[in-house]
Amino acid sequence: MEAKDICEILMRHLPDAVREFCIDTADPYLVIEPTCISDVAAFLKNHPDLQFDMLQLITGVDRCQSFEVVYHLTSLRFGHSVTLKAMILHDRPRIASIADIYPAADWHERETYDLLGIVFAGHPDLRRILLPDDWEGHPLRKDYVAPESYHGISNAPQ
Amino acid sequence: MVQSLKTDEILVNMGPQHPSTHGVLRCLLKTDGEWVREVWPYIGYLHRCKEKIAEKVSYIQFMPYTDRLDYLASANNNLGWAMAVERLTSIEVPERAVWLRVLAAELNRIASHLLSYGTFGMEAGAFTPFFYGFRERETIVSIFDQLCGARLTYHYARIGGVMRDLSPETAKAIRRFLDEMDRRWVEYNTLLSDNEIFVRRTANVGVIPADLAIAYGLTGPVLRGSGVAHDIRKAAPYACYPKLDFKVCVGEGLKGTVGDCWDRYWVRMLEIRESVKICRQILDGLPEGPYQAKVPRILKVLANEAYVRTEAPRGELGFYIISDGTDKPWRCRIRAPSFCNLSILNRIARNCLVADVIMILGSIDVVMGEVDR
Amino acid sequence: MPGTLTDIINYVIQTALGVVGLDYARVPEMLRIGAAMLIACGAMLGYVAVVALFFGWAERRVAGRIQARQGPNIVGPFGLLQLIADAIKILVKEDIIPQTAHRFLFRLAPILVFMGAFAPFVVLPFSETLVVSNLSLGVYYALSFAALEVVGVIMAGWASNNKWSLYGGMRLAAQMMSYEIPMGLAVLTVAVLSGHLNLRTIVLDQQGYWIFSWNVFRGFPWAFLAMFVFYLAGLAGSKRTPFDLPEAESEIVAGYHTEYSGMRFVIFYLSEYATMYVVSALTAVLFLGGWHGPIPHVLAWDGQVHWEAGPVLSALIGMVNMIGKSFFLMFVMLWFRWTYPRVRVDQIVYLCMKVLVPLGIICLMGASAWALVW
Amino acid sequence: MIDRSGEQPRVIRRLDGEIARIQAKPPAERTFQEQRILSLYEQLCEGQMERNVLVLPVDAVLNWARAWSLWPVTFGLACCAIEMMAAGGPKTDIDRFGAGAFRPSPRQSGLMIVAGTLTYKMAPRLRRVYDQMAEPRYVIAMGGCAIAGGPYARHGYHVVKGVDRVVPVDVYVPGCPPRPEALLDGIMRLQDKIRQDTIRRVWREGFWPWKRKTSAKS
Repeated sequence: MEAKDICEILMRHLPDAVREFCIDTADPYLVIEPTCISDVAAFLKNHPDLQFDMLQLITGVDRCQSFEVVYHLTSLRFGHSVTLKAMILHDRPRIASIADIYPAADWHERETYDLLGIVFAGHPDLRRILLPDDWEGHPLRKDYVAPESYHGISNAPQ
Repeated sequence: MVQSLKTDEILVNMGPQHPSTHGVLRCLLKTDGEWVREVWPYIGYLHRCKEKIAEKVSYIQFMPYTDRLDYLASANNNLGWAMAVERLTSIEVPERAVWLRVLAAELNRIASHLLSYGTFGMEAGAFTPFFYGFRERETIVSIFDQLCGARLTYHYARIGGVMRDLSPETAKAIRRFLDEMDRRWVEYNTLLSDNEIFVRRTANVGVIPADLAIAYGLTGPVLRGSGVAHDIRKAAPYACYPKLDFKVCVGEGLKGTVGDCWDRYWVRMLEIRESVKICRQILDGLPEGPYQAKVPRILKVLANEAYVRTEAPRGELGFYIISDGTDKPWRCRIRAPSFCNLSILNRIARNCLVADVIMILGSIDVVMGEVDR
Repeated sequence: MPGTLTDIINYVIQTALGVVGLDYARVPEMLRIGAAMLIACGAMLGYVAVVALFFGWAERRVAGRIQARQGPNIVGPFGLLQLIADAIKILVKEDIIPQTAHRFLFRLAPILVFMGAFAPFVVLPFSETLVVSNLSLGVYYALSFAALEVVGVIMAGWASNNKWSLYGGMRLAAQMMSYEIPMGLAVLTVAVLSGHLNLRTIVLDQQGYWIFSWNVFRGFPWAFLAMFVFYLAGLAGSKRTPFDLPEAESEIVAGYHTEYSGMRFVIFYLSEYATMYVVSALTAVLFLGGWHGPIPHVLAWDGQVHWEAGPVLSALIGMVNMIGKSFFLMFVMLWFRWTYPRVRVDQIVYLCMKVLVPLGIICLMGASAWALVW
Repeated sequence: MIDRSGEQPRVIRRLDGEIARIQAKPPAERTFQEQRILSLYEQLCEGQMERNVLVLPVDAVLNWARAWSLWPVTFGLACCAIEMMAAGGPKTDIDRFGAGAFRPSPRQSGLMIVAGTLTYKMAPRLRRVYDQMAEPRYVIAMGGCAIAGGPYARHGYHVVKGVDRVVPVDVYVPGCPPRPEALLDGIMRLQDKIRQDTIRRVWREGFWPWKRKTSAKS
């Protein structure tokens, strides 16, 4: 099934959720309302014609004014994929967690939180995953400056 | 009397320096005697800031960093990155280069699975498979040495082609190796696969049901070990895979339940044989022609985005690149198969023995360079 | 009836002192026995050290050959000095006692382990005359002292105050519970067949023209089965793969000796080989005819070994046979180690309790019936 | 490796006046004997005379044993660990040199091959493993990352730019990753270094390791 058909099904059932369907990139994507991400994910997973059973990836993107959270879903059964995007505000980076729908989202959301500081509301265990717990800042933000030193170890290159 | 004895669960740290955590993984075990009640993996001890670096260096410069993602399968990572960038820039890759890349990727898959065979045996307590695996791996590595001059971080696939052409001597060496591999494969099975102790250690241990595997986003041999015939080489064919004849190996529960450690191990062993088959076909059907397309020195990519996935030895390796018109990506996200595969550890390694945790970890076969990126 | 090693030593001392004109007989008997015992034990201690060092080297060489590589071959001829270098280095290495460890038990544990590994050597007969102490309850003595080693290991595991060490100790405790019983049953089988607990007498009973007088064939099939039971249980007792759970490297780091360094670690390391040797030698003595060779003895022209015709020759031949058999059985242990994976903790208990114990009981009952019938 | 400055054998102190007298003379006016005394004195100060009959055999035996019995701790961090394993593999078997007995416990090993990238999250653990090792202990920094951060030196916010910021390093083996042969060479360089060691160091720096000055840069 093509991305266009998926979009149509989604628009038919959850008309408020889809904000835009973008096809001018190499991989077309759906822009959805950040508030409905849980509904969309649950719908895509459970709809008999779609059955997106696998979450491949959650990506956070820092667009300076806003954050994008990108979800890549695929269906092993039908072999089709879809890309969802949710735009959230830069000063209030918050979106609902889908870890209860896709267990795979658990670590992806933790990583996105760790590296970009996007808070996933409702996540069971939202802690830093890659960096140490006492690390300051979120490195993948565009305005991130690497620390001078960490616990007395200088960070300056030789 | 027995009831009045108070027992306590103890928390044990396994790693980051532990002989069998495949590098620097730390697992916190909650144990009740020999029984492990729960396992919490802690990662990040090898977080090398790959995604940040991708934003700071150009598309061409990032290629060596992909070598060091899953350092046991550099050629597969190179292939993934090259394909992702080519998809964004619409560079046409010569046919010969495509085949050569796949050849390198499949050889690397054999090398990676051989190492996994060895370390898995080592975790079961048998040291010799490790050295046998390394012996054949050494042959592959010397072939790569001839092919591109590196032993581990190949940097062979380049954007728009490959680094060097395949010389007839190297082709002959590969053929020799493939013939030898057929013989060795039988030897490996005699040594480990059919060993009664090994089977008892791995069969019915760490069973991952198919639906759970899919829900946790597992891919590669871990998913196929659970009986799901999902291989991106078949499901979404890329490069020259449609022209090649091979089959997707799945776990059938030969020694126990479908999806146990032995099945995952066995899928890897079968894949070695399939890869040998693929390599032979590539050597037979290698088209003539140039091996590198013309690529500008400074590769500027228009604002675009693409998610390209390939089948690395450990599963689906995806590169999600968002470009912004400069020569550097705006954002590059790497879907590392080991990262997703490891996330299931907490779910399946419950109420088993300490020794089983090691086997489960070994059968998932993580590479920390990829998990932590 | 020839004397034992202590008698020989006494005789040598007496002769030597006689040459310079002193009468050794005037020294009190207790002192004489004590001196002879000390010298004999010293010789044994030397032998243990040599065997342990040699097998430390052989282990790595055999491992090398099995694993398609070389093993140590640069330090000295065939790398024979490798273990000397290792020993010197580790003896002068810093000896660490962790701050949170129980200092007394931490120090005591290696000593106990070494005692357990060394004590059985005292009753091992090398030939008809070469045995330090000809105890009438030799087997019993050897087995009970071998169990002392376990106490040391558990002590080490507990005193280290390291969780992995504790695991190693507890694993061995569980392991010992299971392998000691089949081991005892297998020994009893032989005891019933030969009617003795004295190791020297057990071997003397196995004298004959060829290998068919060895217990393993003479008591067929019971002793034959019992040999495998004994050897497997002994393998578990000496903590060797596939039963090396207490020091399982890939699971519990280094097990009970995780926190040990320097000299104390060497004691554990060498004790392991000493225990292996004890198990191998006991197997040889109990089942494989001890010092009797597979070919007819040169001094046995009428079926009986005439040791008095050449006491030194007889002792030498016996020693070669005995050491050869023990070394072969030790080599099999190395072979196992570098071939097999490790069993799990529940599997070893299963194997010992549900497979070896019934087998041992069958052997014992069969042998008893055998002894009753004949 | 051995700092010999700031120290004089007792004999020399008694000769101090004499030496000062000779040194005060212009070189042309010194007799042959005075010249000889002066050169002996210089040799003493440089510590060459320390290699005397008593120390030399002990040094020789200990250094021989230490050089040929480097037990590495199983400590692989990243890519280089694979090449470290390959160095122990059938082709370049470091067990031939007695350096193949990989010990799982740091207590029993004397060599830490830091093979791979060290991150800030890992740095305290590395230091702890090093602290747990028994003296004498040696460190080989294997690969570009361990030496100076390697390819991550510039943008790697989470990468320690060289393990020598955490533990003292004896030998650096460059490469990304170094070939097993290069690691072998590194081990041989370490052996050379060990051979120059002397037990005098123990007398000078104190017998107890915790009283010694360790030279960690951190």
